[in-house]
Amino acid sequence: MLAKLFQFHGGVKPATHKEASTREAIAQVPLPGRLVVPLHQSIGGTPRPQVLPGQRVLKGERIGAADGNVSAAVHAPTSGTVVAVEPAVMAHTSGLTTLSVIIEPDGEDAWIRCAPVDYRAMPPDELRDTLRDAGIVGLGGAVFPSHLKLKPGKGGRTRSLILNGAECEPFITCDDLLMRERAPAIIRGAEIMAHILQADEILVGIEDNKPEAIAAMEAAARGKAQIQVVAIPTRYPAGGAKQLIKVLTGIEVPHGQRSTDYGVQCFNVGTVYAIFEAIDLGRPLISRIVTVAGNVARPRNFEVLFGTPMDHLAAQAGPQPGTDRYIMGGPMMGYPMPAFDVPVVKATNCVLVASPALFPPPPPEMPCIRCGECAQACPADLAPFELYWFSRAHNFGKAQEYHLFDCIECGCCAYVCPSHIPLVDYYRFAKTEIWAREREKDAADQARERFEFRNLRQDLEKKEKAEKLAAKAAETKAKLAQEAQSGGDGGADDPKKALIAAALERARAQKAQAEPKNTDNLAPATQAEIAAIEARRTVLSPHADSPGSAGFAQPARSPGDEQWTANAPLSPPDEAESGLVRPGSARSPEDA
Amino acid sequence: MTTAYTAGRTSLRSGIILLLFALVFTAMMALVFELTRPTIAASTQAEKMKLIDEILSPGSYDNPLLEDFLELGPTPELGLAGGGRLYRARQAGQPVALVVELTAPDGYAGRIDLVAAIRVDGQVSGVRVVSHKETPGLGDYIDPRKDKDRQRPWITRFNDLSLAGVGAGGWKLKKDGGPFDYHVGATISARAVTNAVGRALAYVAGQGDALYATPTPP
Amino acid sequence: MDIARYREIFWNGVWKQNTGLVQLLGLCPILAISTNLVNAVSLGLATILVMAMTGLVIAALRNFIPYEIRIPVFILIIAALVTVVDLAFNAWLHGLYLVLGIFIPLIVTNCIVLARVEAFAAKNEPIASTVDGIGMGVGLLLVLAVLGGLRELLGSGTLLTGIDLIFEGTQPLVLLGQDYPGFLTAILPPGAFITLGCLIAARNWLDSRAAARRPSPRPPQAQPA
Amino acid sequence: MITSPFIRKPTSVQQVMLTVLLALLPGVAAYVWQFGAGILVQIAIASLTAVVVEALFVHLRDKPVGLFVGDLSAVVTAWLIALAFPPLAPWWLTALAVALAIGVVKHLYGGLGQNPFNPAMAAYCLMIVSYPALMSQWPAAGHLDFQSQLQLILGGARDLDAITGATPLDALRTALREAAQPDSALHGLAATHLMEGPAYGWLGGRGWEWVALGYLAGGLFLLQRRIITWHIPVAFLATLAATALLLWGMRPEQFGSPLFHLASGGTLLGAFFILTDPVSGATTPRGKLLFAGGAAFITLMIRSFGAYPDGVAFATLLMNLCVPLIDMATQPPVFGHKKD
Amino acid sequence: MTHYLFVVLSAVLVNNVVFVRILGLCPFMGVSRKLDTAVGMGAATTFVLTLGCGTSYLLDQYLLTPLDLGYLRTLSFIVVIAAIVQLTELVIQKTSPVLHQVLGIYLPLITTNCAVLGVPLLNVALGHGLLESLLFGFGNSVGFTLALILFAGIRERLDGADVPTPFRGTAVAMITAGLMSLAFMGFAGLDRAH
Amino acid sequence: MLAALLAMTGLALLLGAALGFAAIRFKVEGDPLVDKIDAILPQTQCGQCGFPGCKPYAEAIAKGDADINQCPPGGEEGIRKLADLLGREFKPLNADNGTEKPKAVAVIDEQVCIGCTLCIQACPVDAIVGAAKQMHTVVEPLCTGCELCIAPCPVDCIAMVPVPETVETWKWRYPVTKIHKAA
Ligand SMILES: Cc1cc2nc3c(=O)[nH]c(=O)nc-3n(C[C@H](O)[C@H](O)[C@H](O)COP(=O)(O)O)c2cc1C
Ligand SMILES: Cc1cc2nc3c(=O)[nH]c(=O)nc-3n(C[C@H](O)[C@H](O)[C@H](O)COP(=O)(O)O)c2cc1C
Ligand SMILES: Cc1cc2nc3c(=O)[nH]c(=O)nc-3n(C[C@H](O)[C@H](O)[C@H](O)COP(=O)(O)O)c2cc1C
Ligand SMILES: Cc1cc2nc3c(=O)[nH]c(=O)nc-3n(C[C@H](O)[C@H](O)[C@H](O)CO)c2cc1C
Ligand code: SF4
Ligand code: SF4
Ligand code: SF4
Ligand code: SF4
Ligand code: FES
Repeated sequence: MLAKLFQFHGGVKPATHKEASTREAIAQVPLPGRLVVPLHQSIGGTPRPQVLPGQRVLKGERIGAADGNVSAAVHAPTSGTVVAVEPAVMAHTSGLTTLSVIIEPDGEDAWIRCAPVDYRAMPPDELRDTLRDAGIVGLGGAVFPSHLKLKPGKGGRTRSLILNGAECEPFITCDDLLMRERAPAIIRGAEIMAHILQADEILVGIEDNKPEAIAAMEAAARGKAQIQVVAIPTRYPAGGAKQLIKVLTGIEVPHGQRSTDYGVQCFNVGTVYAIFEAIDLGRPLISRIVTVAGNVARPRNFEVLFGTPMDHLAAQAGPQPGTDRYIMGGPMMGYPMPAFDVPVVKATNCVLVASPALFPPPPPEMPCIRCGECAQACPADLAPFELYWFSRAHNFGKAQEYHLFDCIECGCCAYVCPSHIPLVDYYRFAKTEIWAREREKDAADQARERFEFRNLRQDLEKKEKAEKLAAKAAETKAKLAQEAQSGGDGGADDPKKALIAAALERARAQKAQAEPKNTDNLAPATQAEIAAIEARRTVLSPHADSPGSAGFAQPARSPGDEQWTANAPLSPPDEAESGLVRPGSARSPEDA
Repeated sequence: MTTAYTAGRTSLRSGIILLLFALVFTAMMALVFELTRPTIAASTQAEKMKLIDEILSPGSYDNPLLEDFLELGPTPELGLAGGGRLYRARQAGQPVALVVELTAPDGYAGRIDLVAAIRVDGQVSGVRVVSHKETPGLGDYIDPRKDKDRQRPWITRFNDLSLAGVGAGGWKLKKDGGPFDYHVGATISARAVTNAVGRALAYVAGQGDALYATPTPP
Repeated sequence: MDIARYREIFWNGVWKQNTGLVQLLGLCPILAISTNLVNAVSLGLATILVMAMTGLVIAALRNFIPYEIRIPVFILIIAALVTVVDLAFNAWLHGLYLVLGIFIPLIVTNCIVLARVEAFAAKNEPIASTVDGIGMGVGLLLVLAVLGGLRELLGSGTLLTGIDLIFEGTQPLVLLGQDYPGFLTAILPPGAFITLGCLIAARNWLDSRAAARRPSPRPPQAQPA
Repeated sequence: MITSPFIRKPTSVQQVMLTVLLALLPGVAAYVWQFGAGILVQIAIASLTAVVVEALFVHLRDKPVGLFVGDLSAVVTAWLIALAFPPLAPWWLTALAVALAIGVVKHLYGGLGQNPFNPAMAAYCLMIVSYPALMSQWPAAGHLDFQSQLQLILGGARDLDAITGATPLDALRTALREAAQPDSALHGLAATHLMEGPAYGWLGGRGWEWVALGYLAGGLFLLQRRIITWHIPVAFLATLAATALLLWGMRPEQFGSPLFHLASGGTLLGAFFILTDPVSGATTPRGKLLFAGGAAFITLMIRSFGAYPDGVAFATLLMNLCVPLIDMATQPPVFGHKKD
Repeated sequence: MTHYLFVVLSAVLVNNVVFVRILGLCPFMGVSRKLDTAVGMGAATTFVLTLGCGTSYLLDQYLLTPLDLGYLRTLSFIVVIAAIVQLTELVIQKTSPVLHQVLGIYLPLITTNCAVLGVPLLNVALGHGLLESLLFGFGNSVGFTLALILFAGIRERLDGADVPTPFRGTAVAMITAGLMSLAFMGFAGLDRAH
Repeated sequence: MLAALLAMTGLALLLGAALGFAAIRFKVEGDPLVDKIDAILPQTQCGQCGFPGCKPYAEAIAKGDADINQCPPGGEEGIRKLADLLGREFKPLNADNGTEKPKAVAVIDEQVCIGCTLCIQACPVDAIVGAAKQMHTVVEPLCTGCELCIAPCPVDCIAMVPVPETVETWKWRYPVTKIHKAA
């Protein structure tokens, strides 16, 4: 029974450039001088470091423990000594650093004791924990912790487990080679996962330009009725999880929904292989297959330990002159690396050695002519030019209305755009801006809540104080009344008068206190506020300009910027302090 | 806007003030109206006379033209769907000419309102466009103020011609076999005006003396 | 002192808060009546008259008008004054009356009159309010004049058509020659919008040029690099 | 920093526009064959003006002149104006139209890609409103030699009465109107009869049907090169034909036949080259159908009842107005959101 | 029947208040920055204008004309309309606070939307009956709303355009309005059959 | 003339009655606009706008007493949103109120702090913990960066430290359009 194939909208067919790196088998990489293993290698919480500098570790020893459930452990890729646990530049376009464990290999490559697991005997929850602690994350690029994806959806069953062997990006062949060489292990891994997911069938989707891999997988799956290897038409991005699910099952999983709820789940074949190793061999995830291609003499696939510097890896393939940067991933979705020596991480499926000759800088960006090419190419059925139009204008609300977050950043739109617009950059820009705004909004909401709470608390405190005062006043009144009574002739008026006089006195004092400046007929409260603000500014500025705090407050001010300081003469600290009385806490004269 | 009408007292007070203002300013307007009424009536008359003077020489009659008129009901012959007026010019009591309001319904862009003066012998004394919607720059030469030919505006082509002079059925554009020329590219406007004037002449001729004889309605 | 203030108010109306170019109020008469210079200027003068009168009257009466019914009262006063002007034009400037037609009564709803009354006359003394009204009116007049002149010139190659209706015996100027094939759109509504758009842009451009030239008293904060 | 994708399909705006120009060539060839080489002069005048004005504005905006003039979009606009104008229009009319199209309608909005209105059609409308007389002088087929055409275009005196008349659309309108008059000689004659004069060919105006066929060929070429999609031409032509059929079926004596409408005026140029302007047109598939359908309906209304002989230009502008709303309302469902 | 249809159609398209009659320009320019406010303003104007045409017809027919008070027309119309606007405001404020916030400053300005006075005056000038007056008012306000919504759609899109600096904002909006009015000239003559 | 006066009197009375009735019938309280404005403000509560906190500023805007460009922490973005909400024209931040700065948090130098609690009283969001005579600490995620705690500190031990960028907060830059000729 051959499954009926479906089609996804859009897509493009760039030249694949895959032949060169499939000529030779997967090779091992000699141990580098040091391995830099970032702790943060997957979506979710950054694993907590488990080792200290100077400590010796064995291959496969856990060096970072999962931080919460949305996280995955990190392990030592080889045996050796931890030289440092410090921030190091990560394999990320930003060039930011992240806490990394730096290991100096001892060359012995000594494994910890591996404990295979009998998956049929172990309850699924424990299996998932095992996978988390083995550091298994998606190797298809998204590095999402796999144990989280291995939960059956509603109803506890899954219709189809899909193995993603499409590998649609040009240049990349790591999955191809993995399937050719280790098909039986992949099938074994798939069976484990089908067990966890309670899946009815396993579909292996492979683009029809990889006949060898298809043949190998079919051979390995022979006799297993549950498993079907399906050749799908070669069209980028057929390997996108949603697209592959659509092609194989016709199901469209919307953005932000779990595919298991739709009865399907999709894993990269590399992930499946890693799960096989973790369960059947008891080995955590410490290496992966990486394609080295591009501006190298012998493009090839390597089994690479995480933490291996990319230039060390590239050296194995015979780098050629003219290289200007490395790209992690393929030419459609890959990220340029900030340096040559960034480490290979779990997300590294390919190190594309780039040169201006191979990937020339794009022609100048022209305005969008709304030709609609991009919409015809978009596999997510979006209107990329509208997203671009609004992102460019910083109109993020509109961009979201046009489903910015359904964009999978596949790059098809930018690939076809006759105006050479870096469309995906605009989307990435817009997405990170929106996230930043959401964070700000959350922070603001929290601040509002806390501010209101504080005001409430202060009001309560004030009320209490007032009550106390009132009680005291009543006492005084009573006392005065008593005195009057005893004094006799003063009459009933006198104590009242005294009280009024006292109150007047207080009010006057308050007024004097609250009116440090000649701000005219405002309410006393407002005046106090204004004073507060005024004072705060005046005190702040000398701070900002004093050499001691210049390092903190803000970057050095330009010399031409006198006005700022001119506005803020030094003022005696006591005024400043009295000025700092905040409205809620406006001190009554009694306090002073 | 505030809606501070709630308190009955304020709202009453406001009402009274509003009323006062209304009264004072209405009084002012009424006063000015009474003051200007005669002048306005006079200048409206003058305006009308100015147009009529263009098509009928003021010296040719001696009666107060605007007071000697006939109310016409709907008259399809003149294109008047809602009726109009017809003024009579007389010299020493003798009929001199009729000033007819007429409409050409089939202009390029709709109705063309005209006024024509027709002498008692059936000759056209003059025609003017009162209002029209013809395309500016193309069809609007029917209005002499817009006609590029200041010396001899197109609309004066009809002057001193009569149905009889042109010949029965011959009151037409050159294009349609008549004597009247037109601007190329804007035949429709010219045709509409020409045909309307022709129909008016026929109507006046058909009615005969009755138009002069009927007394002015009160 | 007062002179300086009045000058400020006046300048505000003529340039800074120009009704046609900045506040975008009172657009209908501006656009509709600017088909030629004579009409435009006449309407401008009429508006100045109305604005000065309403400013004066309302500012003088402002203390008698309760806040909550101010809008109806303002409208009442404006409407009455406009009707008076309308009647006066009809009686004594009949030719002009025919030209300005429906638009004299519409000065009532000319947003700018009410807007100024509400924003200024209701809060200031009569003289200042009159100055403000005149300033706003002059601003409007200038826009009208430029707009009317441009449109007439482009549209028919002449200036001051219709002047004979006001001054007997005068003749319009034919500037671009008898053969000038008028750019008719200029006289039609699209031309009005487009020309006014260009005037607004010209004002923006002049303003930004002036701002760039003037060493601003408050240099903008130098952003930390 | 250069980011992904690192590879791009070899296409460019220039190539798109060049393809459009190529696609116009069959129509131009037919034009020259039927009406003489005067149109080439018009195209030259228009293109020259377009390049100069475009360069001027691009320079004023401080953008690279070579890049933006080289994108050829201004030349497309120029050619379309030249082809939509009467071929013997005086040179300044064409030049003024092109200058307004590029300078006002395109560059005041920021230039290429930003204009909400179709520059060529906006200029056409500006001109027919401003110079209705000049804009309705059309020559009959094969009437004039090149020399006199050149003189008419460049020269001053324009005694055109002898050689020009109304175009078929215009003439038919006039005739139909006359036929509606009870006292006219033509009264009661059907449009098909009115169209038997020498000004008419086997479909629409004599000679024009060949030009229309040229545009059709060019349009098919554009479809084949995937510069345009089928939606706009098909929706436009189908709606136009259907509406015309309806009117003609009801009162053949008052309305032109569907075939006549398809072959006359700006129909085919509009369907393939004008309404398909990507910048000012609708972008979604359903939106394109609505856009073109609406344009066809308005075109026919204007032709049959309106004040202007051809409605393609006004219909284009009117539908341009609706584009933001149409696009908003017809966004196709996004992947995964199809059911709701 | 067709006559009434023509009254409406002609008011909406052929003699559009904004583009042909040039009335109601201030709110047209002022409230067209965003589509949803445009819709709200259109709805409010439709309500006020239709109602205003009806009332002013009655006022004219049964008060001013019999008493020969033609010169009070402007005054009384505007006062009645101002009252209607204020009523509308109160009702909207109560029933739809959001709409009220959005329309906020513009609701009182409806009073000064000259279309609101101009259309009733045109009604008198054209000698419309009650039904015609109502339809004419309705047609004109629909025409106003249509113009406003189309304009707002384009202006929203223009937000992202790289318009030359002096033309940013209202200048280019004005030019857009000009081209829109040019487009509407295409409808010229469609009411001729009427 | 009498007719005119009578007619207008009648009209004025009628309308006055109708309006008066409606004003009572459709009375509304509360102002949802303030909350909408407040939701846009950054809640730094720093008072730079000239009002004691964001809510009072929101109220002032709603009433028309304050302009929309007075909140430096909200920056251009905030002004843009306010302009959008209120249908006003965007205008740049009023320099009198301060300038937009990168977000920073207060850090107390724990070596120097004498535990006077003055900063605790100043902090509008209770972001500082500590008790009298004990060292105080700023709870970083709660700190809005309002700088109100800096001035009261008698020993100047509080400094504002810009929040460092992490992979989570890193933003893609706006793609630079190289269309303009000028470099
Ligand atoms: C445009 C695009 C293309 C992708 N191509 C592939 C691919 O060819 N092969 C693959 O395994 N994953 C690909 N992915 C990643 C998949 O969407 C998905 O993350 C992965 O198959 C899930 O498996 P994992 O969790 O094991 O990584 C692609 C993603 C996108 C957005
Ligand atoms: C935009 C436009 C406006 C026109 N306006 C008028 C007009 O106002 N009056 C008119 O007679 N013809 C007008 N025409 C021309 C008519 O359609 C028709 O062609 C002409 O009347 C026929 O005249 P002919 O027989 O001299 O060619 C106009 C044509 C166009 C294109
Ligand atoms: C887009 C467009 C293209 C046009 N192309 C032609 C054409 O090829 N042939 C023609 O006769 N008129 C053409 N015209 C001119 C119009 O038809 C013109 O308005 C004329 O008055 C009516 O011409 P027609 O009716 O027969 O062609 C075109 C008009 C437009 C708007
Ligand atoms: C298929 C196609 C059709 C076009 N049609 C027009 C057109 O009708 N009018 C025009 O001015 N430009 C047209 N252009 C050119 C260009 O898109 C247009 O000038 C833009 O509006 C400029 O921003 C067209 C371009 C293409 C690719
Ligand atoms: S492909 Fe490029 S030019 Fe075409 S619509 Fe998309 S973004 Fe615009
Ligand atoms: S990058 Fe996003 S918008 Fe572009 S084609 Fe891919 S999914 Fe569509
Ligand atoms: S300036 Fe901004 S953040 Fe600070 S209190 Fe005012 S509104 Fe709040
Ligand atoms: S710790 Fe200081 S800067 Fe931070 S919120 Fe509190 S007072 Fe403001
Ligand atoms: S002047 Fe007409 S709406 Fe303002």
